[in-house]
Formats: sequence, structure tokens, C-alpha cells
Amino acid sequence: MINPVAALQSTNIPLSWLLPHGSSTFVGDIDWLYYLVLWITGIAFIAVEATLVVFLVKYRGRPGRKAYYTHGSLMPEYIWTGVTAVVVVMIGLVSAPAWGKIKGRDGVPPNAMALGLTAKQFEWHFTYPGPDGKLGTADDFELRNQLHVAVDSPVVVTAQSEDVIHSFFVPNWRIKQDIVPGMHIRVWFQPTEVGTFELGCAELCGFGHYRMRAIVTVHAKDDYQRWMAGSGRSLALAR
Amino acid sequence: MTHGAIAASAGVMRPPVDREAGAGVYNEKLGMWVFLGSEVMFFTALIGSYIILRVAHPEMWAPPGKVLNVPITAVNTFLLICSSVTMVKAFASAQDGLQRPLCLWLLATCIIGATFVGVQAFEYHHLIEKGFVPSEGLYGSTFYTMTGFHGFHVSVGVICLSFVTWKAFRGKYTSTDHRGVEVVGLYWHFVDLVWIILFTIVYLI
Amino acid sequence: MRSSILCAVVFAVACGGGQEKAPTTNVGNEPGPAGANQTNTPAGNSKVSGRVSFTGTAPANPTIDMSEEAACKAKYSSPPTDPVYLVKDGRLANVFVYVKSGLPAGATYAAPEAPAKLDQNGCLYHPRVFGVMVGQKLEIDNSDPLLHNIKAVPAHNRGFNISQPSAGMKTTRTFTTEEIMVPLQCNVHSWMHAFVGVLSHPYFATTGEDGTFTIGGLPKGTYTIEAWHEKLGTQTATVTVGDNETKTADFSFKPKA
Amino acid sequence: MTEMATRGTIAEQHTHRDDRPFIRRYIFSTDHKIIGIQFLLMSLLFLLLGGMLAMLMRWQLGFPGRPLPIIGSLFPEAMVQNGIVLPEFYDSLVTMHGTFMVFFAIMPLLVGVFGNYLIPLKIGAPDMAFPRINMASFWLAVPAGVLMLAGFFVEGGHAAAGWTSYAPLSANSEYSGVSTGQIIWCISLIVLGLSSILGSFNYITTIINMRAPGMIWFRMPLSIWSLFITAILVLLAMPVLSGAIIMLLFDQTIGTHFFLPPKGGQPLLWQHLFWFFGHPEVYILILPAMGMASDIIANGSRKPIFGYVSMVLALLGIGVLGWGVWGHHMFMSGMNPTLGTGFMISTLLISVPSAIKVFNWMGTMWRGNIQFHVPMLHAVSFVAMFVIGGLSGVFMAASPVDIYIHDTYFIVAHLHYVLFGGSLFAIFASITYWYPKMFGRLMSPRWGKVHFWLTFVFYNLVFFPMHQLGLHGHMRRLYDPTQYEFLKPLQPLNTFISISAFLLFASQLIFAVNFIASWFTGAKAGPNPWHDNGLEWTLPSPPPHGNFAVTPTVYRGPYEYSSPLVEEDWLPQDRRLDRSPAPAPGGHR
Repeated sequence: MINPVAALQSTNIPLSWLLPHGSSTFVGDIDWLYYLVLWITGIAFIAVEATLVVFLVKYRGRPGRKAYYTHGSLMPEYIWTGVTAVVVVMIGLVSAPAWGKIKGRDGVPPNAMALGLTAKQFEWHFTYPGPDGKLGTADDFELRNQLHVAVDSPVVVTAQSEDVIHSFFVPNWRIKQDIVPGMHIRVWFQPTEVGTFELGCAELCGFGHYRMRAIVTVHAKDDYQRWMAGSGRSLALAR
Repeated sequence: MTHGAIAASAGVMRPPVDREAGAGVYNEKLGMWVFLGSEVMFFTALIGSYIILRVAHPEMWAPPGKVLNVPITAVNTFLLICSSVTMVKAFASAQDGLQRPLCLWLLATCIIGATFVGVQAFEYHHLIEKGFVPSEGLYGSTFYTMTGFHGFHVSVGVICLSFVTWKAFRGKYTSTDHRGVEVVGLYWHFVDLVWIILFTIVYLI
Repeated sequence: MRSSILCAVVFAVACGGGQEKAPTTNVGNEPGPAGANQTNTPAGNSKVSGRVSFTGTAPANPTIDMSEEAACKAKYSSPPTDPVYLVKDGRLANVFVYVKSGLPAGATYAAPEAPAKLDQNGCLYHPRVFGVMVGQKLEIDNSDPLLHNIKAVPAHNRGFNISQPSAGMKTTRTFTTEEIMVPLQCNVHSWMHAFVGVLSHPYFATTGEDGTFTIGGLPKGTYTIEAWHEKLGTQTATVTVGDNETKTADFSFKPKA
Repeated sequence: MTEMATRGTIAEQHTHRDDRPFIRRYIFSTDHKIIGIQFLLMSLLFLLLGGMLAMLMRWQLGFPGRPLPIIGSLFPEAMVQNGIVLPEFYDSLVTMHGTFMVFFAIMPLLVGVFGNYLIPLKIGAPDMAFPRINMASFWLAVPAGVLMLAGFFVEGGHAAAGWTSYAPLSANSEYSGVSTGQIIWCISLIVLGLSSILGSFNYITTIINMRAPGMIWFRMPLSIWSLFITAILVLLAMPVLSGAIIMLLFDQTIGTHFFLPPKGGQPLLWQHLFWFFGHPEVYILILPAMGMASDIIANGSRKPIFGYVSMVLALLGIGVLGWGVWGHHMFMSGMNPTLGTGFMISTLLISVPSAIKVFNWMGTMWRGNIQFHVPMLHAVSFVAMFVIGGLSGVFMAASPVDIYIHDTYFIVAHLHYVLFGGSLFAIFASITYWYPKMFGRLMSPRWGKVHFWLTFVFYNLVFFPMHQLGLHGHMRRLYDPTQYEFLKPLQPLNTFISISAFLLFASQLIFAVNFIASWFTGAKAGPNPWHDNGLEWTLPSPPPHGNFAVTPTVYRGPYEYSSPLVEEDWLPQDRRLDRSPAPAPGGHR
């Protein structure tokens, strides 16, 4: 098993603009979009700041010199307004599908395995269906701060909160979802890599927020069932 | 945009025009209108939340008249509307410089306003005795917050009104300058309007 | 509102964040003799002692999964369990026994100066069940190198919810009115529970491993003694003691049906 | 210049002196200039306080679990134990840093200070429309601030639910351990809200009704335009916050259930209300900065502002669109995803007017004759930094990317590039620019430049690396990041940021000293040290009570720099030119 540090450090050069190692089906969509926006804004950034510096040097004040007297002209206004508008709308259009796929109400694959999650100050309690693979049956069991899933198979977590708002965040999977008390919120994802990762709370939920952490273990498909039937249950939380 | 830009770049050099007649109204009146804008947003926040919560949990509201006493409040509403009428009368007499009627109409408005608050206080007392308190649930929470803050606005209005009335009795308002009366009138009509909305959505629906 | 807050400011500056506002008079920990010099503090040398036994087989205590708390897990050789039922050859420990009624009317007892101590070690509370007197300091220590928070949700006292992010931290709190029992819990480790009985007199005890308890320094009289267990509820017994007398009051709990 | 001087003396001769007792002149004054200065002093103090809170946070983040050096023992046990900042105190620090900076520093600095000081002077009015209400607005802000400060000393500590006070954490003391502190937070902000509303309807009335003859809408300086639009935003947004906070207060005190789920309350309702206020608030915190930066950039470039009208339209556009984007703060909140798409588009669109403004500022500098006085330095870096803040906003606007960076340090970097790099640099620019008008003396340019360069460098060293922290998944509001394995490698970066932050804070002390010292020892400014066209510069510094002896008549816009009609490179708005002005050469065909 890869340890969490390795999993993230693989790309974890501080001061890099690259995203850390990703291992879920969302990584493709989100990272691609991120790098697109990074390129666009990066170019805009360099262009604007460079021009600014050039202007500052070229048109620095010199005695006896008068500035060029103008109130502006419309053509440039039209150009830069138009260009910006087109670019941002374009960004919006290419973003929409990915958004629908990840968060859309009907985005959840029908064959996704269902898990339960109850977030509380300051623990994650995951409910597993047990060997029979069905939630709400006698062999369900609950683990503290441990999320176990099988690789390459979609999982949908129905999350609720006992007290305040928490946020389910697995950086490697590029997934984040607030968990709001009084609501049953469905989060789905599909890990693509066996290993161990970290899950954190991303919404200030009290003074224990900073260590409301869970370990995510992605099993190979075949030993997931074995785990579900055996070692997993032995750890089960007292109900 | 084209015309705008040209107009302005020309306008920059245009020879002086006369002062643009601001809003065409004196400061106090304009100020009150602007202030009422912010009041509208305040009540929008309260009423909006009420609607959102109620739509989400209709079962938490008792049917109209079950908990709240509609007849008494209806009378109270009628009173408040009357006070708007007396306010209009007061303003009219101020415009015609009729001192006596001005004072009397203002006084009437004060008294009716005070009565409204009194009746509301009585209603609260009664409801709380019946066990209908803010902590009872969403129904109580929204009811007391909305009507309470309206009541607070009415009380403030009554205080301002009595000040204006006092000035009226000392003959401070002329047919040419009676800003105090008009401005407090604006506020009063606004408070009245808000109540009509509240009465409808809180008591009748 | 503001004035009160400004007072609070002054107060807080005076004694650090507004803690420890318990009037602790200068009295030794042992009741009776020490207490005797107080006005209307009836005390004697009589004892009530006894055993708390448990008939039948106790339900198994749940094992605790500390796999995500390495520092605590390391403190145990075998997987730790939650000590709800501590039964050893038929004796029940962690039962809180106290004088419920029978003390002379109007008797008052000063709280001892020495604080009661609650330690958080290996992600469990030590002791789990104990008593303090009204106004007595309760010193909460953290012996684990990780975050614990102590949340008290009393019915009659003022609750608190404080955190201790690292080992060696101490926090002191006091309770102001009698309460059986004030539950303490940790939100970071949902299995952590402790129960503290708050009494205005010093006549209470918690049964040990052997299920025995002793309440000493009682004046003569007839007392209702109550035994409390977190899961099995309460039982009472009535005892009459004369001067320098020792009576026994035994209790016996059965597993919940 | 001579012309200036004569005008100044005239003003002095004709103005009725303010002969009221000291207390009515300087404490409970109704003079907009005094009130503006009062706001300035108050909000600078809160700015300093907010900075100190940030330093405490940075210590814990840079050196988690290490005892605070020297000052560690000064704190009560409920805040700091064995010198270590406690998590609950850290959360209070996070919350109060945000609250003080937003509500008691940046907002009053922009709106309270310059709204009060500049509006009547720049539109040629003797004072505000309602001077007494103006005074009330300040004297409501002070108790609000004192109350907010007092919250640190009550039992249970100060509010700790973040400056956004998300319910239910903020609504039920059982969840946070904070009871009185949160109540104080609510009451203080309700009072402050009232103060802001009183201020804003005063501004609006004044600008609409009290402009001098010839000061038509499209001759108003952009600073006044921006303050006008800001005032409208405050007027309409603040009451929404007050309403929400009142409900929150009732949830805490009288047991209502607005935001508490067990009896049907809705946590998301708080978020909708808060951000419906909160997003206009974001623009309240940047629009005046844009306006005043425009004035200073035009002056520094000795050139008319480029595309004045599109600048105004951009301000208006932001003011309108600003009401339709609040949902982008809630992409992850479980809000209906279809709404998410709508908010994403509106959010991306609102970046257009901001871009227009940036391009116009650069157009203004193009072919200018740029004077690098201290205000200009700050104004230019305002543009440079605002560009970064604006561009990093695009990442969050693209909602799928936001899934990853939401509530990470990327957001922290973004908002500080807008609020510090944007607003605060513009504030430094404006303070140094109008300081001579306020106090009659110039701030020391040498120390001004030292302060600027140190601030500029350390500011970027503090906030730029935060982007990277965020990109590696560093969540916000973490008391101790080293609890996460994947954040441990980033700890050196955190330490680096903290050290830079301490240096940044230290460099601000230069400004403080310069500000105070120049008051007594600064060079005499004279009426128009920057050769500006605005009406206020026709008055002596400081202007007399009642401002204008003779109501000025305005003949042209405020940005007539380097006009061919006169030999000097500025042309005051109120100077009458005997020969009828020729149409402007260049610019539009």
C-alpha cells in the first residue's frame, strides 16, 4: 500500500502550480479544466503585468514633457470588453458538463455501491452494508474515521450530520461536499488507484475541526469483499 | 455605450449647464425615501425567510385562526389603515395651513398608532399564556420575529409622530414649510403597508 | 448589556478568562473532624460500608477501535474495551454510592481545598465515576499527546466545553449545585464517558475493583443511601447508625432485562 | 499655482469661522471633515488590531504547538495554556481577524473615511445633507467596535464560528462552547449595520441633491461615482445582514429555530441570507478603492482617465451584477446543482466590468507623464495586485475547479489579493493622497516609499505562496496543519509565510509612525500639492468649516490633465476660461 505522504508527495514540490497526484475518475475533468484556466489566466497575467511595467518605464515622468491628451477611444473598449466576455463565457460553457457529471442530481451511476456516513463533532462514522451488500440490514457495521472502498467501482455515500456543517474532502479524489445537518446529501466517486489516502473536514466545525480526519483505504476489487466480511467488522463501533 | 462615450468625452468639455435639478425634492423627503429602501430590504429578509421556511415545512403551521385570533387582529389592521387616512388628512391640512385640524389629525394618528401597539401587546400576552412562544417551533419563531419588528417600527413611528404633533401644537408648521409632517407621514404609510402584507401572509394564509 | 460585559471584562482581567470563581474555604479533605469547627457542620465517626455485587453474567464490554489514534492505541497491549461493566467475581465496580437524605436539616459542609482530579489517559477517563463537592475544584489533566475536549452537559449546573490539544494541559472547573450525575464526554473520541456526582456534603464513595465502598465521618442518624450505576440505574437502602458505629449496606444489581 | 494661492486666500477671508466649543468641534462634531478624520483614526486602530490577531494565527500556523515567545504568558489560561494557543482561541482569532478587518477596518476606511471627507468637498457642497445623522453614524460605530472588542474577555471566549458565522455552529453554544461571545458578535454587528445605513442614505441624498452648479453626473470624479454606488449597495445589503443576524441572535437567546435543523430550521437559509449581503459587501470593499485609485492614477499619469464613461458603466455593472452571484460562495453547500450552473455563469460575467476597469487604468497610463509620488506607487500596485486577485477568482468561478479549491488556502490567497492587495493598497494611496488636505501637511515621501516597498515585497511573500498551499489541498481555518500527513511537506512553506507575515506587520509600523509624525513635522502642503483638478484642492488645507466661501461653478470634468487649453498640465474643474473651449483633440476621431 502506498502511504498517504508518498501518494501526495509524488507531485508535491512546494511552489509548484501542478495539482497533486489524483486517483479518481473526476481527476481528468477537473485537472484538465484547472490547467485550461491556469493557461488562460497565466497568459492574461503575464500580458497585463508586463504591459504595466513597460508603460511605467516608457512613460515615466520627465520634466518639460506633457502627457498625450485623450479621453480614450471606443474601439479598444469594444475589443477588450468583447474578448473578455467571450473568454469567460467559453470557460463557463466548458465547465458546465463536468459540474453536472460530478454534482448533478442524476450524475450518480445506478450501479454505485451505497455507504452511509454520519459526520459529528469531530468524527466520521461510516456505515458499511456488510457481506450482504445492503444497507439497513442486521449485518451493517459502522467504523470510526475509516473509509474503505474498492478500486474502479463507483461508490455513493449518503451523508448526514449530527450537529454542525462538515465538509467531506478527499484531495486525491478532487471531491468535496458540505454535509449539512437536516439534509441527506449524496456524494459519489470512483477511485482509480489502490492505496491509502486522507480525508479531511473542509468546513470549520468547531475547535476539533483541525483533526477531523479519516483514512481512506482503496482495496483491490477481490479483497474488498474479504475485508467487508472479516477484518472490517471486527473493528465495528459499538452501537 | 457609443453615444454615452461620445456624449461624455464631449460633455467633459461642454460649457457649464445649470445645476441638474437633483431629485427635485428637498433633502429630508429624498432621505426618507432612500431610507425606506433599506427598510424594504430588512422586511424582505424577514418575510423571505418566513416564506422559505414555511414552504419547506408547511406542516409546522397551524391553519389560519387556529392559534392566532384573526378577528381582533383584523380590527387592529383596520385601525392602522384608519391612522393612514388621518395622517393624509393631517398632511392636507398642513398644506392648507389649517393649524387646528393639523394638530387634531396628528393627535388622532398618534392615538390610533398607540392603540395598535397596545392591542398587539395584549395579543402577545394572551398567546404566551396559551403556550404559543417563540421557542415553540418555526411558527412561533417567525410569527414573533416579524410581528415584533413591525410593532417596534410602529412604536418608533408613534414616538416620532408625538414629537411632530408637539411641534404642530406649537405652530411650527406653515402651509409653505411642513416637512416634518410629510416625512413622518411617508414613514407611517410604509409601516402601514408592511402590516397589510404581514397580516395577509401571517394571519390569513 | 454593555455594562454587564464591561464588568465581565474587568472580572476577566482580574482572574484570567473568568475561571475558578469558586469560594474555597480553608478546610482539609477529610470530613468530620476538620469540618467540625464549622458552624452547623454535624459530623461524627460512624461509618456506612458495604459491597455492591452483580448477579448473573455481565454483558460484554464493547471493544474500542483506536486504530486512528495511534498514540492511545500504543498504551494498550490488547485491544482496549469500554469499561461499562467492571465485574470481578461477582463484585461491581464504578458504582457511585452516596447519602441521599437523612443529614440534619440545614447542615452545610465546606468544600475541601484539594481539587478532585480527572485524567485523560489512553483515550479513556480516569476515574470514570467519581464525586465532587459543590464548589470543589475539578482539575482535568491531559496525559495524551493529542486533542481531547471535555464537554459537560449538566441538567442543573452550567455546562462547559473546553479543549486540550496537547499533553500536560490542565483545566479547572467547578460545579455550583448538587447533581447526580453530570455526564462528561469527549467529542473527539465518542467512546469517552465519565460521570461526576456533585453533592453539597462529603458523604459519597465509588466502589472499587472489589465492589466495596466506605462512607465515614457520619453523625449518628438514619440515612437513605443510594447506589448509582451508569447503565443499571439506582438502588436505595436505609441505614441507622449510632455514634462510632459501623453499619453495612449491601447492594446487588442484575443485568438489564 | 499663483491662481491657486489667491483662490486659497479668498476662501480664508470669506469663510465663517467655526467658533463652537472644543467638544462640539472635535468630539461630537457635525462637520463631515472632522467625522471623516474620526473614522480614519478609529478604523486605523482596528486595522492594527486585526493585524495583531493575524500575527497570533500565523505563529500557531508557522510553529504549531510551540509556545508563543515573550507574550505567551500575558494571555489568560482560557486563551493560551503553557504558552500554546488553544484551538478555541485560534478559532476566535480567525473569526475576529475577519470580522474586524471587514467591518471595522476596510469598510469604515473606504466608506466612512473617504465617503465623509470627499463627497461634500468634491461635489462642492458645504456639508452632508444630514450632518447630525452623520455624527450619529460615527458615534454608533464606536460603541459597536468597543463591544466587539469586549467579547474577547467574556467567559467562553469570543465568537469562533468564522466571520461568516455559519449556523448551526454559531447558533447553538453547545457546538462551539461559545455563548456570550457569539451574542456580542451579533449585537455589535446590528449596531454597526445601523451606523452604516445612516451613513449611506446620507451620502446618497447628498450626492443626488447637493452637487454644485455644473457638477453634472458625468462630471463627477470616479471616486464619487464609486462611493455613490457603494452607498446604494450598503443601503440595500446591510439590512439583509441585520435581519439574518437578528434571527441568529434569537436562535441563541430566546430559543427560536430559524437555523437549527431539529425543529425544521435551515442552515442553508443563513448562508443564502449572509451571502446575499456578503457578495455586495465584497464590492462595497473594493468599489471605493477602484474609484479613488482612478483619481490618483489619472493625477499620477497627468492624463485624463481613459474611457471615463465605460469606467462609470463598469461601476454600475458591478453594482447591479453583484446582486446575482452570491451563490458562488455555496457551490459545495448542497445547494441545488442547477442553481450552481447559473451562478457560475453570472460570476464569470461579473469579471468583465472588473477587466474593463483594469484595461482603462492601463490606458490612462499609456503615453502619460507618470509621476511616481507615494500615492501613485500604491495606486499602481493596487492595479497590479487586483489583477492577480481578479484572475485567481476565475478558478473559483469555474465550479468544477472550485470543488477542489473551495475552502482551501487558494481562497485565502484570492481574498487577500483583493482585500489587501486591492483595497488596502488603495487605502494607503488615498490616505497619503488626501492627508495634506486633512492635516495641512504632507506625509514624509521618503518613509512613505520605504513603507511602500517593504509592504509590497513582504505582502507578496506572504500571500502568493498561499495559492500553492491551496493547490495542494491545504484547508482553511486549520489550527494545526501537521495533523494531516499530506500537509506535513508543506509546513516549511507555512513557516516561511509566517516569518514574512511578521515582517509585513513590522513594516506597517513605519506607516503608523510616518502618519503620526507628519501630523506635527510634515512639510506644509499648501492648497494643491498634487496639482489636482478636484474642487477640494481649490480650498486651503485643511479646508475651513463650511468648505466653500462661494459655491463653486463647475465647467468641466475632473480629469483635465495636460489639456492643450492651458500651459500648465492641470485644469481645475471650476476655472473659467475666457476663450470658448475647443473640442478635445485625439481620443475619439
